[in-house]
Amino acid sequence: MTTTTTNTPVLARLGRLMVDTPLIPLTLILLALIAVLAILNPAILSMFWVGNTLKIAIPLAMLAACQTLTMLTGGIDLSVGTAATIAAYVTATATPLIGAPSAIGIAMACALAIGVVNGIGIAFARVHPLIMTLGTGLIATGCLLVYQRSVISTGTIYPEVLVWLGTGRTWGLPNGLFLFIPFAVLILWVQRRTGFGRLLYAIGSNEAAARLSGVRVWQVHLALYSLSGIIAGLSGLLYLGMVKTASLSLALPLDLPSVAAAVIGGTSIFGGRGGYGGTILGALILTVLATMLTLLQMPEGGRRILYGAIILAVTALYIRLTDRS
Amino acid sequence: MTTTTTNTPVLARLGRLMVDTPLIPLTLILLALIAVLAILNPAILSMFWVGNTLKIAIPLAMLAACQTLTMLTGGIDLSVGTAATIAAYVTATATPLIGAPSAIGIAMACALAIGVVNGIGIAFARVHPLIMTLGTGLIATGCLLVYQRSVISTGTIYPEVLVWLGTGRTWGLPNGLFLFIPFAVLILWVQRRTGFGRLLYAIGSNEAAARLSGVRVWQVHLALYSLSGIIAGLSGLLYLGMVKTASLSLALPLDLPSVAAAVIGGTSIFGGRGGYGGTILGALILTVLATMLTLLQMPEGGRRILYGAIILAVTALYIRLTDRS
Amino acid sequence: EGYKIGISNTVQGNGWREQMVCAMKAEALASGKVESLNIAHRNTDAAGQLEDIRNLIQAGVQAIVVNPSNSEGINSAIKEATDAGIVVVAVDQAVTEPSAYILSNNQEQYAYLGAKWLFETMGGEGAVVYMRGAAGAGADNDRDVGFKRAMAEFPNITIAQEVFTGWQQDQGKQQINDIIAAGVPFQGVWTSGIDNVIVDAFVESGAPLVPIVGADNAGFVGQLSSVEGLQGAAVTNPGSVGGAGVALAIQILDGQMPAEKTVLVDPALWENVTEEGKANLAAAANPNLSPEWPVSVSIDGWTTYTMDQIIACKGPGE
Amino acid sequence: MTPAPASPAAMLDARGVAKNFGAVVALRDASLLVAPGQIVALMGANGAGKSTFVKILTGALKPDAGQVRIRGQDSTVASPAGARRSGLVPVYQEPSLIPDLSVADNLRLGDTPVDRFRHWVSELGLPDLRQDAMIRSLPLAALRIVDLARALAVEPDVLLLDEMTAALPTNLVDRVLSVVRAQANAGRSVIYISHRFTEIAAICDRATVLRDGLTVGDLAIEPGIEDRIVEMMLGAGVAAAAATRNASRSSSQGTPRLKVRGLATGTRLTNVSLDLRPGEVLGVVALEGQGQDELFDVLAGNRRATAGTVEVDGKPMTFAHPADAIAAGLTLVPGDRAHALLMQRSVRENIALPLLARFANWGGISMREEQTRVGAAIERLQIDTRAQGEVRRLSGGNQQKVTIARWIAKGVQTLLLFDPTRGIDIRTKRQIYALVRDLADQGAAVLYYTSELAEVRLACDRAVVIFNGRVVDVMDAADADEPTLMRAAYGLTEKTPEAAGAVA
Ligand SMILES: Nc1ncnc2c1ncn2[C@@H]1O[C@H](COP(=O)(O)OP(=O)(O)OP(=O)(O)O)[C@@H](O)[C@H]1O
Ligand SMILES: Nc1ncnc2c1ncn2[C@@H]1O[C@H](COP(=O)(O)OP(=O)(O)OP(=O)(O)O)[C@@H](O)[C@H]1O
Ligand SMILES: [Mg+2]
Ligand SMILES: [Mg+2]
Repeated sequence: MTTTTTNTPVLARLGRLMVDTPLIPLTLILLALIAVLAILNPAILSMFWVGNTLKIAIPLAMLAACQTLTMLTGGIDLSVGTAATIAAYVTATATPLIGAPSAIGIAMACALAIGVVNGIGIAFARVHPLIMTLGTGLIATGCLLVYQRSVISTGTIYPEVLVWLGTGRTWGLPNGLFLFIPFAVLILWVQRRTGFGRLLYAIGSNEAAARLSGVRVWQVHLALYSLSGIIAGLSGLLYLGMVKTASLSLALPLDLPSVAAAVIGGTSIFGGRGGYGGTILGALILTVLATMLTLLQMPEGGRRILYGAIILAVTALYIRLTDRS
Repeated sequence: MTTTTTNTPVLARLGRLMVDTPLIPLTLILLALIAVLAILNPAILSMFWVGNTLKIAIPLAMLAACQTLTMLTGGIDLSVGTAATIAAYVTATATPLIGAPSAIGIAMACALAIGVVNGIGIAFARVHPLIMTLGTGLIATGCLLVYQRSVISTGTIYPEVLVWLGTGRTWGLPNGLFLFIPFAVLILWVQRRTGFGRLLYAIGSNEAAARLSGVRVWQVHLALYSLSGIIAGLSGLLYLGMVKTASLSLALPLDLPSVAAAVIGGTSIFGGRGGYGGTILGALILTVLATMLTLLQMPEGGRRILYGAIILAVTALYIRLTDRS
Repeated sequence: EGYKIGISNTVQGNGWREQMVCAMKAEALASGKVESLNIAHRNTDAAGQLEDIRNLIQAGVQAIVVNPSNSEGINSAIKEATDAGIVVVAVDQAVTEPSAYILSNNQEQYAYLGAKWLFETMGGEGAVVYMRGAAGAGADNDRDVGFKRAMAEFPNITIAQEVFTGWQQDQGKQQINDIIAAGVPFQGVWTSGIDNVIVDAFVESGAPLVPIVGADNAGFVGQLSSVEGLQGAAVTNPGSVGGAGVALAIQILDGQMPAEKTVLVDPALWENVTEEGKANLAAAANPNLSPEWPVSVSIDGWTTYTMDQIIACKGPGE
Repeated sequence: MTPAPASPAAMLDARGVAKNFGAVVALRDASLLVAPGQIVALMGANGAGKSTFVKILTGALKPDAGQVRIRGQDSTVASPAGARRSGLVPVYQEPSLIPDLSVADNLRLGDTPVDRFRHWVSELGLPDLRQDAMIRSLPLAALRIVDLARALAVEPDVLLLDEMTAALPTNLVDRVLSVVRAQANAGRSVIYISHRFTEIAAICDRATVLRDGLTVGDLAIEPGIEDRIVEMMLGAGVAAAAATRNASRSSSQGTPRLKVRGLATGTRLTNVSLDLRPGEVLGVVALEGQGQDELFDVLAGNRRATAGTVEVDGKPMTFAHPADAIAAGLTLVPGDRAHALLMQRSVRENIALPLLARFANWGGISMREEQTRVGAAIERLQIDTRAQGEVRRLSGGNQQKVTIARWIAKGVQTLLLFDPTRGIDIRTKRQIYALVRDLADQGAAVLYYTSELAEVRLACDRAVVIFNGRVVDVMDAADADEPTLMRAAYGLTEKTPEAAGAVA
């Protein structure tokens, strides 16, 4: 009888480590990027820079929470950018008319409505989430244009609390963390320690089996996409406070990066695998990467090439390391 | 023994008809839209209008072929708009320097290169097609920007054959059909009557099973995405002849409609189901829909709302009719 | 020892904006007073532009010429810059921050001038196809005001169809094709700069030509003198305001303050009906330019570079 | 048929249940009566409608017609959750666990009492199952046990077991049978579906027989009843075709088609050597998880060996991909048909798949030739093609036949069959034995793993027994009665590795 050699190759062992604790390699990638930055420009690593990076990463990480949760079920939510933009735009333009609290209330109701419509289409009409959320995104943009025509002359006000959250600092760190840390803890708890979180994994992993175990899949979808709408609305408010601009395309450029953050963070687009911890690191990695490309003084063409190439490389590396079972 | 009542509900019977011959309901939807158009403006139903609609639908239908084929395997190709744009831009700007044949050759090589890179990433690095094609799209756009800086003052020429294909008419019908009809016949034949086509369905329904039957899945992915790149390049050339503008975002707005055309045409985004016949009808439906919205004198907001709503309604209806049981 | 100037632009890959950036580079080079240009030229939104401007401040530039993505969104960064003693000139579109200088094309006048010519050419009555730009964009709103002002002066003019081209050539072409095919009666077309494809659509479909007003893009200007039977007018909307912005910034750095904080460049109209108009067109036509570039590559009294310099698109030190 | 007498004592009483799937009539008029403390066997050929019946009873499908009474009360069970509230708990034929969750999370999902679950798991023979194990990492047999233990932990009034034992090795089957019997003795009712008469005879009280969606009989289980049940299941006349035992004539001369030496991979397969000759059917017997899965995977090119050699017709081979194995003539029918089938494609496409796999065959398909080949394979395996548009609509047994038909159409040299009669009815089983024999007579070599020990004598010439990743015994099929195989499978009669390896 031959003895099986137990000295497995290093790559495979590393792979196993990553499957068990996927946050480690992501942290390593993040640190490596920061190291590259520090070499490029040693002066950069200040408290100010850290605070600034966190500030920019927060809205992205929040929108990426929507992607993480929906991707766990095998879905995706490409309407988050629109929902965030609408929440921001409505808040800024309605505040002069009806005051900040009501304006924020209405804005969040709009974001929730988008989520509910997504949920209904996905849960009952069984439209694929990609199509459904693109469709509602289109419809919602249309509504925003109609709305914009009707409020064109009232001017904009940015509620102070949002400005404080978006631009203020406390001990050098952005106030946005006062919103984000409880938010992240909540999402991690929901995902790991609640029945709802478990159902997300269950549906993404085997919807038929979940159904046979008595799960009412439509309830989960409805709740999930509504939650996603609310999170998107919240991110929009924070972003408004940060940018202090009510534009019709405010958060739209964050749609694809939010998907990228979740994917880099190790959430599978096929459903059933991943988690929000990795996503947060993914958002930080993307933000640091963007800073790096700016510092490199790359022309736009080069920036895009590098950005795309690095995202693909990180994704491929991660797959290579974790998927060789 | 109880007799089972055999009078099945109408909806279910209609559903069965649609599963068997999915082209019938799509044709009905198309005819219904045309009927609405004719009511809105009876003058419209001219030969000129038919030719015009076909002309506009052709590039969309060609790009949607890329989506159909990749979606059959459970993939998607979101780099087609970029590949088409690059092919068009390179042709227009390189023709003054090296003549049309070489320029077209280089342009098609660029489009093919994008497809090959997609294929490699998906086949070997096992990156999800959504991420991979978005990534190469980003990189390719970057390359285009770099290229554009180097040719800024050379001017543009549109090769005559492309202009003839894109804008000419023969017996009232657009010359683009001389390219498109053989193309569509070829794609339908590939999809239904070739081993390659069967393998697309096989991989989309159960990749592991295809592998166990001896299919080298990477070969199929590589060939598929390369083919997709070539088709996208070809569509770009045709589109260039049609629009006669070399812009950096020429065909990008067609990315999402090409997906929508395939989905409306009944191809499943999960893989394994659908076909190009439906996609062609889907492209026609979208084109007629756009005309209708133009004629309705909708303001932009209303247009988007209606466009999104109709796409969702058609998709949901189709799912409802075909997927019950 | 020259000046160090920063540039911030948020739209890329559009002929008009390319010309703007090339004009900035050419003017900096031609002035001989600029040591280096620091260019942030990418597709982004207000948030990204805020970041770009802060990076420029950190890089230590003495002046920033910016095409603002939005009239309010970047005010905070502009304030930071002017507080730090940096001269800020906004070109093309206005900003509401009072410490910035503004040098822009007069968009309201742009629309008014073209519409007025069109309505007069139509004999003061008939229906017009109104092809706007991108819904919600600042310049589009300003142009709409001008267009409506002209409409008010011609009570017998109606709008046959109002569409948004999104400033996309293909979309505009599809829309005009639909309108022609649908048989909607109209006697004129006003477009917000998507022009040569509109003429193409008429020619390709064999539909009778009507008067068309567009911008001074090279392609359209060429068509105005070459297409048989076409009556039309090009309204200038020079991308070279970028060059003018740089010139203004240099003047200010040299210590010559302008009288007003806001300088509007008024458009000119070149039609192909009168001899004078034809001469203007012939003078402006330039086959070397990309059809998407405006032919008005310079602005009298502001820019000092030559045609070759702007086409070469090289800044100081390149 | 005679309606069952209305019995107030009935636990479950279903009558006139009908269900159509489009044009396919799955159930025409099915009835079932179960008293408390009874185990009722639900019998029927492949496609008779058993699984459909179970799904209707437990609310996973809605019937088109029919009436179900539970404890004498009219009841409409609208969902699996509702069925559970009424005391009906199923174990479906497909494992209904979530692959990406751990065992513990799966239990929480269904509100299963954990303590009782633990009790049942160890009672059923898996005492060291880890609660934090991911479902996707467990073998099929363990999943079935988890499924059953989960159902038992709810303490149901009626337990419905749909081919629960088909994928289980013999030792676990025995545990399951005794647990089920004990449940009935404690006053609970059980509906038991299996294609194995030994199991039916061992524990069931009555049998209800379905044929083509119709309940055709309801009889008490007593010695000698087997033939009557078979006759009812299949219709008169068919049952007579008894299996003909094949003469064992393994030839020990000539180059073996397949020569395996010292094969090892992973932790389970440590050292297997065997020879397989043309014209031979070599049985493989092993308890769950002794390395047989890995052995078949390596031979099919689905997994790489870490040690050992494989020779095909005397030439050493290494397979990096299933395509390599297929090129060398080795074709696998996997144990889990979900790994083999394109569920949403037609029977024809499924069968033709291997014909198109190679790059050289990517071009145009000759539809006529394909039709001939596929038709012949369907004919040979007597696949019920009523629902051939999509394989997922076939009954389990017919799906299994498709996985075999594929290789018949392609032409076989060496067939690796992993439990090919899993879930297949008695008639088809006999057809498959005959088919395997036919193939061998035509010069094919067959490696035949089976979890049903009695099959060795019915289908094989010789058998190797694998225990702990190595061959521990080799015997002639004639000597391979169940007790002998069982002892060998437990490693009790292990020969020295050399001896076993040499004779294999
Ligand atoms: N979803 C479905 N769509 C169409 N036909 C179906 C569907 N499910 C089952 N059938 C058909 O219903 C009939 C009965 O199937 P069922 O699975 O109940 O049989 P069974 O008795 O369990 O067979 P087996 O022993 O093979 O599992 C078969 O002919 C099958 O093809
Ligand atoms: N995908 C699978 N591959 C292999 N075995 C399976 C699979 N799914 C279920 N089984 C096992 O095979 C047995 C038979 O399943 P099948 O679907 O055939 O049941 P059935 O329809 O009641 O029976 P029959 O197929 O005889 O009509 C089940 O008890 C189950 O343990
Ligand atoms: Mg069954
Ligand atoms: Mg079955």
